Amino acid sequence: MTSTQAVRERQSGVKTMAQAIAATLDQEMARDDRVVVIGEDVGKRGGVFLATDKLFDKYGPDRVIDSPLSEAAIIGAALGMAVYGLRPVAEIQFADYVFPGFDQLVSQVAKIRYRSGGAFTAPLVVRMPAGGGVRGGHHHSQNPDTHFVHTAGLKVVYPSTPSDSAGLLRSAIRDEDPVIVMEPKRLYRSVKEAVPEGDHAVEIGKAAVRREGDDVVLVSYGGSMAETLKAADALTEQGIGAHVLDLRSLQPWDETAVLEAVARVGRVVLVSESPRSAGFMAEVSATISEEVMDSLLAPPLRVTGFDTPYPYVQDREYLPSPNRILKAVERALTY
Amino acid sequence: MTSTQAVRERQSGVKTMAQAIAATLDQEMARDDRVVVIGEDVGKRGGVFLATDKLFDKYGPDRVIDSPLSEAAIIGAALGMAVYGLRPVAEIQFADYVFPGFDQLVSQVAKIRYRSGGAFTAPLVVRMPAGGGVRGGHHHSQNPDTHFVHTAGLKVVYPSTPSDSAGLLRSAIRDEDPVIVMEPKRLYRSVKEAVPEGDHAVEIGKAAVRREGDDVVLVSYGGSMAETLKAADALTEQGIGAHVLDLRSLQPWDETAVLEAVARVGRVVLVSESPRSAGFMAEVSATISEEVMDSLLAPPLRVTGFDTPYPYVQDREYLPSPNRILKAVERALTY
Amino acid sequence: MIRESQGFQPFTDEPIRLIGDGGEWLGPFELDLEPEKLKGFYLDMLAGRLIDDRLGRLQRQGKTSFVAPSAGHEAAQVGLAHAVRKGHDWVFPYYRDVSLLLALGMPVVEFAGQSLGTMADTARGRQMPYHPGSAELNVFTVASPIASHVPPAVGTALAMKLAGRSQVTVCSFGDGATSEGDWHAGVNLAGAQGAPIVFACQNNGYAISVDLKKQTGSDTIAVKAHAYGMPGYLVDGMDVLASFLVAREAIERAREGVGPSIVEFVVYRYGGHSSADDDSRYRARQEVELWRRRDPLDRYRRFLERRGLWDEDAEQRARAEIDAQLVEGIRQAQEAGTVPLEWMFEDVYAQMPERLVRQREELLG
Amino acid sequence: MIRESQGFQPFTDEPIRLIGDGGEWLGPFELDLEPEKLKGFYLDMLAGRLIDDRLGRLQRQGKTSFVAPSAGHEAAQVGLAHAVRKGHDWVFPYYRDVSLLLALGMPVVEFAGQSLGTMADTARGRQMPYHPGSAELNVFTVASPIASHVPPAVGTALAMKLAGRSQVTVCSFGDGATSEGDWHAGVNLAGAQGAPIVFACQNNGYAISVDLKKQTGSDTIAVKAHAYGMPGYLVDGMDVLASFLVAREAIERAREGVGPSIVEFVVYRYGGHSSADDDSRYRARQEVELWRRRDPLDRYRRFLERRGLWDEDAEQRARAEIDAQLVEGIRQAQEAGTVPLEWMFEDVYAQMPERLVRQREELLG
Ligand SMILES: Cc1ncc(C[n+]2csc(CCOP(=O)(O)OP(=O)(O)O)c2C)c(N)n1
Ligand SMILES: Cc1ncc(C[n+]2csc(CCOP(=O)(O)OP(=O)(O)O)c2C)c(N)n1
Ligand SMILES: [Mg+2]
Ligand SMILES: [Mg+2]
Repeated sequence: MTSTQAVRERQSGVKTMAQAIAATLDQEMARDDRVVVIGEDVGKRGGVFLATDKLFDKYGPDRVIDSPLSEAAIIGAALGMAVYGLRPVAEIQFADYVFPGFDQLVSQVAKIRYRSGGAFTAPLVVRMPAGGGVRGGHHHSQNPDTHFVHTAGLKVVYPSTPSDSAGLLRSAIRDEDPVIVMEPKRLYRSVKEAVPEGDHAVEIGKAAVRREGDDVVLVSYGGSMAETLKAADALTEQGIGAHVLDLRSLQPWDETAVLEAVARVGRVVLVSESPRSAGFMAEVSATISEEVMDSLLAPPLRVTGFDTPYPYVQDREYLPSPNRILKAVERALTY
Repeated sequence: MTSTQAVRERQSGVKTMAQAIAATLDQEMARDDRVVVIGEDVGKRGGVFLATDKLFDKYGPDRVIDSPLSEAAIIGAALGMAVYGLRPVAEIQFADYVFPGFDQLVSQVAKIRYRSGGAFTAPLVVRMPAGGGVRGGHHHSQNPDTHFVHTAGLKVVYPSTPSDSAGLLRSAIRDEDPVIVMEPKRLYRSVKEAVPEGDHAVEIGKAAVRREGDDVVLVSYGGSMAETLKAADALTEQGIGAHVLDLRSLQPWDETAVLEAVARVGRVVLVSESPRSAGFMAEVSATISEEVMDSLLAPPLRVTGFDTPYPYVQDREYLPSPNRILKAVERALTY
Repeated sequence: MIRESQGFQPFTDEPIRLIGDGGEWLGPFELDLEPEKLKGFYLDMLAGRLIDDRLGRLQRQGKTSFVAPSAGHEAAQVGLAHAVRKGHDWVFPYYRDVSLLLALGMPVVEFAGQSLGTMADTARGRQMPYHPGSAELNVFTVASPIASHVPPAVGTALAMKLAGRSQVTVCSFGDGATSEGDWHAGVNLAGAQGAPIVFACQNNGYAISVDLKKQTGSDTIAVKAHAYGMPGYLVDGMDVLASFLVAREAIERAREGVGPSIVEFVVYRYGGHSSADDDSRYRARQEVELWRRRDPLDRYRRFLERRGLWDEDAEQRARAEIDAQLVEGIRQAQEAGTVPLEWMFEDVYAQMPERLVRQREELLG
Repeated sequence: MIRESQGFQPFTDEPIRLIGDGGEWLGPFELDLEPEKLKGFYLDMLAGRLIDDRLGRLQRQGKTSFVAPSAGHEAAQVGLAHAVRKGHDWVFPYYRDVSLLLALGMPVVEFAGQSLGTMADTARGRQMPYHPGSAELNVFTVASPIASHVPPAVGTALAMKLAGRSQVTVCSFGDGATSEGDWHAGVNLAGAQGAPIVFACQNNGYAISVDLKKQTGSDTIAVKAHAYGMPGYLVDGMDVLASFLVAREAIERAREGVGPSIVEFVVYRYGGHSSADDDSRYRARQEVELWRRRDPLDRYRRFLERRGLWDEDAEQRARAEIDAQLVEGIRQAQEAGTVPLEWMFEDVYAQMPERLVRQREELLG
């Protein structure tokens, strides 16, 4: 990119996802001095994906805290700060590394409001780059979203665009409850778009319609939106209209948008890169059956990551590809 | 109980679930000196539920290891012992406390075979009392089975009777892969039955038919089997035949048994005390839709724990009751 | 060993002790505390001892499901409570801290209400007994998973650095807790950040049945402070004055910004681990008897008597008065009424999500 | 400081050092090692240094996805490797241990095959580069989650106590790893059980960008051993002889049943954290240059030269020979061919479950 182009893009608010996140954090920290950032390498390093770039210089070591190498310390300290009255945004360097801090999330963060009868609350955010496609092998590619969705007390969002990353992060920071913000790391730098300036917020729990269509509903979120949209475009070329929903939030998820679309269209393919077995899309499938079974012309079909640890050599093949999505659509259409 | 009655029961092999577990551990340790036990208070104390009663006296501190208070140490050490060639059986004092050791399970135990290309394996067992109904509040009542089912590389079993507890534990100890053995703690001492002696093993992955019937299929496992059978008996009295399946294994689960029954009967109610959202029964529901939708006369309906942290005062009301199961059956029958 | 008040040495070989077996003052400095304060320690210890009895009775009657007795731990807990600036500092207790909580000012009706799960429970009946909390007192609600409160405690201390209100966090736990990864993660973060926090360990030599030798390779808990670059004080936790003065020094040190520390209180629990435990499986009766001889109440009563501050008469009156308060608090808690069924669905989130509204309907409708 | 070989002191203020800046021997005892052994150390360090270059080139060409350079760590790793009984003891390495693994005898083609994910990878292409293992060498397969290998390492050591074959486990990690809860859980268990294990920390002062001051409140890692009742040795990890001799003593101590220990090797990494890092964001060039002056290869080369065991000629020959071996190993690894797609579904369980058979079908069919 030439430098004039870069300047023009910056002025017009055109940003990658990583830039949109850093900018949102900056704006929220400027707006509200209760907002603090904590994580590994979030300080001088600006985060290994630069999602906290320049915050350290601007806000100093008390508000941009380079933690020791411990996810339990990060999440637990964020909880303590939130209980005290701050609005911490914790970064887990890779979603795969949330597990050493999983007890803090499940036993403390998710339950503090409940167990204290509302006396203490956890208005905090835990951001984490997630998902595959970066040749990282199974400890840099996993998608633990289902574990969070299954944990009462947590909210979970999973944007797929720079704008939604900014808008959902802002909503998460301002939310009264703990929100897990999953970020599809393979899209961090690959897409740019104009991100609305100012108080742009995206409501947690609302899906976005990415394509309109009457033949099949495609439901996806996060990293897999890219492949889902490719599949939808291929279908358009074949004259098949796909109604594409980007869930954006997984807990709560937009049941209304999904059920209405499925009731209307009768065929649905659910796309997620999380492992299949007891994965989040099983919940969507079960809910569809429970609520609108009579409208179904074909069973809800899942295209997901496989029930293996995330592979290395087959990094791309693990992910739901446009091809696998199209095969499922075909099965749904010809059922 | 009079002491003669007690002696008679012991001789005939009548045991509570906790006794059946202790006896199986004893037999396996006697049979194979690679079998070792590790956990908190498993030594002199014999486990807080006495599931390791008397093992310490018999096998000593090197084979019955009282660990420090750390589930990461327990599960991690079990993995190391398994990799070395032993057959460790780890005890987590309550399933709620598996989370500090969750990283060891997910990152190490579940993936060692895969990431080493089979060079290292993890033939180990992690036992844990799980589930509610004991007035323990949310940190002594949870049912984290879904988290394990969603983790590729783990097997998960969840017996509901003393005999199955013995038989599945034996199979788990002899299995080449890591097996999570969940034990419904509220049934530990409440039921007694004759437990087959000798090499009695129950195959992992096979459901048991607990009642035959043609009107509705009830699928459950673990602690909720008690309520499910009560509901089935109430249905019988009303002249409604319930086909009751006790899954016993959750990963792998007996898809054949479930799909055959559902295809034949057309109506199914899925009962589990795990939280609803993205819980294990969502997987069963989604699979049923995918495989036998055309045979369904009503959607697969779920009766589960609620999407709250496990409560204290409402300890019993949280659990799927016969009443809630019957309401779901009615909905299925009148759909 | 001890230079002066405000000058206790960390890492001593023997626990810091200020009251002798006969109640004599052992300190190398003058004790500078008002008689009322001195008597207050005793009254608070007595309340801790007596409430266990009362709640134990309820438990045996099936009216509550669980008790975690603090008998033997009272001096450490009461000393610690008096070292805290109540309602200003934050306290992260664990389930055995009933004496601590009462001494901090938690009303009996609240503690009992929590144990009974009635409407007197400010936490709305959400947890098993001995798991209270108080927003008013800055007392974080107890959680069962051992040591899981340690990283959050450090989080409040980090927040205090930003807030600049000269507050301190005190985090309390047992010896077994120090083996958990979360304990280490939290204490290490505090050390790295110089957070204003005191880690207060009640070392009673057991985690349920597991004795300290099987728990860790170190001889004391205090010595673990070396790993975090902080001082570790070893205190006789059955000596209320040593407990109070060392805790106060550690807390004020943190308040002044000097840094965090670990205080190990050497104690013993007389009873089983909880009402569910059978301690005869793992420890000899003689051991229990031996420790009972160092009883913190007896020893401190001798101290007070030597100073003319206490006698049998005062004892009888205090016991009667405290017990009456306990009985009255428990009565109020019992009569507060039952927590409604539908509360099960509240406080999961700030706003009840649709899904929970439907689930509530499913159960009630 | 040092009494004699087999008598190093734990908890020294300064790192144990046996070779001076000019290559002079500083030890207070006679060095009792064969010339071939002494030269072997150097050759192994050279191999470690050179393989990073070679794999770095492949990475820049896009042929491999990641490199975690060990330049600056070679002495610690090679010293440690030589202290191990190869194929008898167990080793739990971390991703920066390439010099350790080559010195333990891992063939270049295996290491390179793992990095390239070809058929030369004994682990079947399952992990990102720098994550090898070897059943033959008792080298546990590297896992990315920091410190997650520590509890399993202790598990093997506990198993060894039962097996009675006089084995020892060595567990290797960086300074940052010591902050993880799993690290503490594992080390504490070893201390409590007296397991035959040595915890070997390569302290390079950084965990990616986080320096030791932000990592922990303690001045050294060695001192953390106090928390577990074990000795902690502080060693100059850029001195291969000190590294070897102290590691050997710690390992033999464990073998004899005396107990576990921590050995801290003070090192520095010259390169970025990995091929994905930009270290100019968090450290000054001068700092890197300062540490380079203590280069473990240069210093040890002077030691060998003083003893007449090395010269420029030997250097040239060794470099050429090693580099040729590396080139050949890498070539073999590259030419071994591609891992088949369907291997993605294997080794999840001993037997492929139905569900995975169907999923394989879904992808391939
Ligand atoms: C994470 C976790 N693991 C296990 C338990 C079960 N448990 C409850 S109390 C206890 C022992 C605690 O001992 P210690 O910390 O010494 O405190 P004490 O009870 O002796 O005061 C155990 C193992 C738990 N509550 N949490
Ligand atoms: C549990 C976990 N959290 C975070 C990371 C990301 N990460 C990879 S290496 C590293 C730093 C490790 O530093 P150190 O232990 O000092 O080893 P060094 O790289 O300096 O040799 C981090 C934070 C990880 N791999 N695992
Ligand atoms: Mg204790
Ligand atoms: Mg380092």
